[in-house]
Amino acid sequence: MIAAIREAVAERLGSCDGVVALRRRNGGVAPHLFQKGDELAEMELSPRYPLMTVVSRLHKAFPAIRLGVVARGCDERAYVEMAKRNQIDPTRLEIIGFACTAEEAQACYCREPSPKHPVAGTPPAPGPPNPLVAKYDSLPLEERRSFWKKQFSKCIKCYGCRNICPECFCEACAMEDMAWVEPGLLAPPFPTFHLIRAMHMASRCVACRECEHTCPAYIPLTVLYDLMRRDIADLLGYIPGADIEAQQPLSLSLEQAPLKK
Amino acid sequence: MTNSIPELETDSRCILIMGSNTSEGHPLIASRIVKAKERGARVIVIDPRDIQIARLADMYIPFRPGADVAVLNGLMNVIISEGLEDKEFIAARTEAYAEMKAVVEKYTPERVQEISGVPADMLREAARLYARNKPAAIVYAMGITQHTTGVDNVKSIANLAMLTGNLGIAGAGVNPLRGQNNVQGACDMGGLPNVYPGYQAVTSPDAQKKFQDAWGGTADTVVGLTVMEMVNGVGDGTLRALYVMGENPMVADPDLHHARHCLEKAEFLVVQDIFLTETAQLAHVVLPGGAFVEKDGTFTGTDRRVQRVRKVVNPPGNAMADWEITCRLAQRLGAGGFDFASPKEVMEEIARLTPSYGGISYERLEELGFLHWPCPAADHPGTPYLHKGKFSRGQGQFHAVEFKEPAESPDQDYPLTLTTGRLMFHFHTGSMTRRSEKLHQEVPEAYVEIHPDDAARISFKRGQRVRVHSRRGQIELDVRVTKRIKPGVVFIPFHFAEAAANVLTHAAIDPTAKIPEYKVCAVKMETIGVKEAKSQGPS
Amino acid sequence: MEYQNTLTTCIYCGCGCSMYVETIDGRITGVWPDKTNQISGGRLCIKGWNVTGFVGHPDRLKNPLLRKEGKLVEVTWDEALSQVAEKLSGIKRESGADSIGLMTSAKCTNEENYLMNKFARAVLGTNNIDHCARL
Amino acid sequence: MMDAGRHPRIKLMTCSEVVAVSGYMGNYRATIRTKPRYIREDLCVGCLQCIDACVFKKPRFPDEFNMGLGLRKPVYLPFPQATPQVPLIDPENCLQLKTGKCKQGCAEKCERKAVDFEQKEKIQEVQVGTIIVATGFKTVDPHKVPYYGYGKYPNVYTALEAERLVSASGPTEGEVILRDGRKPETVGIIHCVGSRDEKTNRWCSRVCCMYSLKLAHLIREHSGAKIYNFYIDMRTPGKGYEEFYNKLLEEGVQFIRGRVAEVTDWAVKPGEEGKLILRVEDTMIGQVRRIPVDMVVLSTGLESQPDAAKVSALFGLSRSADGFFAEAHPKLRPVETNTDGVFLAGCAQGPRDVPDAVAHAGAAASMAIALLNKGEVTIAPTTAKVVREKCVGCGDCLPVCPYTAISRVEGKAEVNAALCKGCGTCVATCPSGAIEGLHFTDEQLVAQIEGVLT
Amino acid sequence: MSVESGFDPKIVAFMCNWCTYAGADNAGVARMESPHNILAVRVMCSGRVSPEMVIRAFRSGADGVLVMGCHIGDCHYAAGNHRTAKRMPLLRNLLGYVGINPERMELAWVSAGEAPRFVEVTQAFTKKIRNLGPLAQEVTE
Repeated sequence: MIAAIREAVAERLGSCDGVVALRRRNGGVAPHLFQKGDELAEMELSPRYPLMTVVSRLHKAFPAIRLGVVARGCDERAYVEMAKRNQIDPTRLEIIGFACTAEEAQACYCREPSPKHPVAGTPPAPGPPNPLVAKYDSLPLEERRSFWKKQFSKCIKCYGCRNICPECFCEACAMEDMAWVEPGLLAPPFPTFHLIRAMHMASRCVACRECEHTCPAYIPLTVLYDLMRRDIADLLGYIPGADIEAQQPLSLSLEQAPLKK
Repeated sequence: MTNSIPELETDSRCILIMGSNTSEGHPLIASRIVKAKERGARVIVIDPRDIQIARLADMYIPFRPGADVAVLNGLMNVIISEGLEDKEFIAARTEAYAEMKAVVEKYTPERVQEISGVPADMLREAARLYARNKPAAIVYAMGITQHTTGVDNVKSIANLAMLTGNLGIAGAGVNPLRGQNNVQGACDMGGLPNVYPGYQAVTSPDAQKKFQDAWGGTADTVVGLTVMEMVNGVGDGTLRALYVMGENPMVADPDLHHARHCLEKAEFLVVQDIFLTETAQLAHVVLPGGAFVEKDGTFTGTDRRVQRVRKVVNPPGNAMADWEITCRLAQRLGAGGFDFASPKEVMEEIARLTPSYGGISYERLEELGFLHWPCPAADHPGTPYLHKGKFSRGQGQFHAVEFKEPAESPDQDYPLTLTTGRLMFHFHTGSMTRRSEKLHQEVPEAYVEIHPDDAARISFKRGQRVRVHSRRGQIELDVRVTKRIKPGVVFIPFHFAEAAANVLTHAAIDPTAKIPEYKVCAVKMETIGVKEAKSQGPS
Repeated sequence: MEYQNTLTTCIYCGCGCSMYVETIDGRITGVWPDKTNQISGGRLCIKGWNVTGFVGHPDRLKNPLLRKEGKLVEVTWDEALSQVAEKLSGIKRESGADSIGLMTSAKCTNEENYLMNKFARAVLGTNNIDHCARL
Repeated sequence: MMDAGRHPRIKLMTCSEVVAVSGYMGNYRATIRTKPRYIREDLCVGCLQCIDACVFKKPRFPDEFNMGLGLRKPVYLPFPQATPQVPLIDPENCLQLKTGKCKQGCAEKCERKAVDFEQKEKIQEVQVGTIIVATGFKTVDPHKVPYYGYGKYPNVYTALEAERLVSASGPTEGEVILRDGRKPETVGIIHCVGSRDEKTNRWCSRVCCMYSLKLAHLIREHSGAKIYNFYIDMRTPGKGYEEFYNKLLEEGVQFIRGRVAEVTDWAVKPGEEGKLILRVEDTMIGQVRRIPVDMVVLSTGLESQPDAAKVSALFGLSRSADGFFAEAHPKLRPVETNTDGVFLAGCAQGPRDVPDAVAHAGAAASMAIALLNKGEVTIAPTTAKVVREKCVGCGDCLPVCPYTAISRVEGKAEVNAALCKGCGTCVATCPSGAIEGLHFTDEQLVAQIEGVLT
Repeated sequence: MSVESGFDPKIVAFMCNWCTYAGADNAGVARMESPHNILAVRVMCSGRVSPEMVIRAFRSGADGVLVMGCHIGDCHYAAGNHRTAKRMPLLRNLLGYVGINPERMELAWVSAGEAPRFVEVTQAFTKKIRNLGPLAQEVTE
């Protein structure tokens, strides 16, 4: 599969000033901007990094360049939401999509383990929904509270979940706003600190699971975000990352985007 | 650390954490412990403060600061009296067990309870938990070492590990968590008055000869001065010059009034740093060094893990990487052997002269990412954990250690015990973290943690500040009232020069290690006027 | 247009987490955790994520300083180094190497600590070298 | 109308409509489309020779002003007092404009060469400080009340048609002559047609009673006919109105209190042949009566203009439940709207008669002028403000503002304080707190929350 | 915990200035009895109430939170309450997911003229919170 992608990238280097992908370097793997003449053999497909954040930073730094990006399903969904919010210029980006493997889809509980038009890889069957979601959703209230309080009490306030999230591109973050969260407390105040992000994820989260993978306290964050994604789909019929034209409903009036129940 | 960090997650069946606020001091090691807990490992936390790591512990044992040896001896007392010790390991690989056993037998749980405040049955349960779940790792940090009885504490920990055969196997060991990114490396590289690189003693003529030949000249075989002695030295004139690189004694040293007094009298003080720290402001010459992203090199982590540091940007203005400054200065003094083109070449010289770093090179690091020393040869894979099969000194030595009171205990005048320590959001004297906007905004200024009972005793009201006095000085601070600390104990982080905890601490030091007793001193507190009522939130 | 990620090790605590420092045209723009590192494994603490926070701070020392009439004044490297060299060699001549003390740093690299130790012992000839490991 | 035409500081733009408006209070830019008149206003002196010289010797096309009762030529003057006194050419019916083949008699006759068939539609932009929307009303379409037989029976007229008949400058020079040429002996005037009625409009149109009385008086005077007025409540609220009503009572106009059920031509009783029969319950005597008349006049009510939706979108106006434009406050600010700088005058805001409309328009004009004279405007202090460094330009706030006060400037959001009403919805929408709600900042509200809870 | 136990709930009520706040005023003027537990925080429009504010109210010790504003279509600013109508259900569910009883938060439209409805809504909500018992300690410690 990687050979096909390297070829696609090489070809895209004709029309693009550079292609954002992963590169093996200094004994590890990191995002990189491949440009003409770079050694494509060094390109890798994993471990994953939110490449769309790199695209966004490059688009802002160089208003004229045209980029390609090697993207999985979740990267493309992240791109859709970021383009909608003017963080990436769709006219200056070409997506070189590839499908995840079946195991990756299972591991990520991913519903759409492939971009819309993958250049390589056959889209596997979608992964099962995260079993934890059903489990914690069915817990009685007290158990749910004690579970989440125990989980959040492990939080060391590293802001990793926000830093790694492609959708968290704000200049100033409400989680650092003294009005909402008293600074410098460990663990950060329950429930303010974590619910701010959960609410923002309602109309933005594309389920790439990076937040959960980067949490040093191993808190099952995406259980909350999956529930929020379910709610916004049920209440407002909106699926983040699905359609670049669809405006996120929370900003619109009831006429423009009615409540479904 | 005798063992490596990943083993905590993969192999340890019990982790005893004593004197380490792991979540704040070593967050990603705490992360491994969180994972280990999920795998079923048992966690015991012994600390005067109910720190965050304690919240996921199976057993949390608060105790009186300074009573570490008593608690450790108490644990060993229970293990021996219930026959849980590893008799085979003791027989085969240790010596002087009898003397230690004789001392330990005096520390019955009841006596330990009286000394340290740890309930007897809790002590018994903890001892059984540690002994019965092998391999068991002991993790500790400055909470153990920064005492006048620091060396005794560490010896007791070693005793406990050897008693239960928890050495030389994966997931076990005696694991000091070194506080700084390269404190292990600095020690390895001979940054100590008593050893050459690789812990080759200065007092050994062979070592002296080795370096004499290698360098064309070296010092005599008399152990040099420690930090504390150097500071006192410039104070009383025995030392005429002091060259400080990347250190800030004006905030880090104990008894800061004394330190300021001495440093101000230094005849010639050179400070090489990246900021004009409190110490640099007193210097005669200040040399602008480079930050870690402005130079190549290696750091050695707490588990003897050597990893590369790579240059990302150029130093600002005319600042220069520290290794270049030292080389230029040496050449200026006419010394040979300092014309290195890059740190890579320096490492090659280190590998030649330091047995434990023998097999370490930039090429290998580029490929493997890291290497654990000792790594004697170029094909050696490195040593994740030490003392496999045999102790480097031959037989593991037990030490008979008696409990000694800390240098200064609370009394009527100064009824509270002050302990100092680290915060998650800051690092050491704060010269870097307080200049990082995202860290500064979390904890912009110093505070003191006090128990509600102590707060009530001085009729403290929300929004008020307090003044903390010790026999050495006083500072004013914000207050955080929390149940997560033992009544009678107060905690102050030492990152804040304007309210330096070390103004209060005393300079009494451990006789052997000469490490000051930051963790225990006696203070008193009084409330002062209300600072503009900050919304403290529902603390 | 230059985009780079350089793998380095954290400057703060002893864990030894490693991360990629991202630069665009030589400007530091972010930090990515190194997912292959055994300790951090794609995770960092708040200090790790903000490890480059202080690098561009205006307080950074940019030139050597020399105390003249009680005030620290910016000077050239040449003047500063020669001042230090003369002073140290003079003190060594008059009162012997042991009247000089050196403090190396747990925040500098192994190579720098080695050179400092070599400078103390080989160039000056004193064992008065320590660092804050014991503080 | 004449005075407005001649006033030096009033620029009258006839045959024109506003197609777009942008900007905000004090800085509006309106785009105006002027349709071609085919006669140059700057040259024509209003001698109207061209009308006579038109190839159509006799008027053949229905005259809109006279509600189609009279006829006109393709080149015509809309109505006698038209301002400016300049005729216009109807492109649908003028041979030259329709087919391009005509002797162009009008053009030759005009010595000043004012006729110009090449005139095109003109679009221009005008900078204005304030806007007064005075788009008026529309009378209810009588077809909405089918049981009154308008359109089915020729002798059923709307009040406006009756108005033209009694007018001296009307098609019949004031003679009340029916469509079939007869002069009516009995006339029935029905009030509240399409008003105070669930099926059409619920509101009272306020003016119909009085103009019905006026028509009753004039028709009686011009034709001597016997007049019946069918009303629910006689509403004579103005100065001298009640006295006029009493005068009519004395003149013998028959007033029957009851809502006419239907108008038919089914003659049942003798003497009803050839007449229109109004069945009505006379609530005064509690009986249903059949009143045969020669002519029926329907006093149709007032409703909002058909294009009110388009116009409200154009000027950012909201509309009240009855479809008229919504005033800022029914009692205290009847001429202002929620969009500062835009005012309402006359029936665009709701039904009212001429004196009230004049007073209302005067109020609107004075408010507008007051605003213009001040030069600067004091705005509510509780507006929102964007902290530019914090804004990342995601645009979540843009669609939130009902006053389109937020726009994107160089990639970041910016609030136009003149338009912002301080509702704070954008402040709550912004995920990064980049928009501060002055006087209702997060810090202030949190302080209140903490205050009430301690 | 029923009434006897002396638990007197604290309920933060965000009230929109044009409708609910005026309605509450009218209730007072008309001498109607509404519970003292209602702690009013006036905002210009219910759209000003962000989810963060509701969460912060719980964090600061509220046992219940009411978000009140004009009926849909009555909003003085045309569509401010539309956004409230969408945000609050999402937040309510989220509170439930982390174990805070969603009943502790409610969205209620009360116009200026509905003083009786204001009293009815506040009394019903206070009674419900009284039965649910205090939330304060569970959230902070």
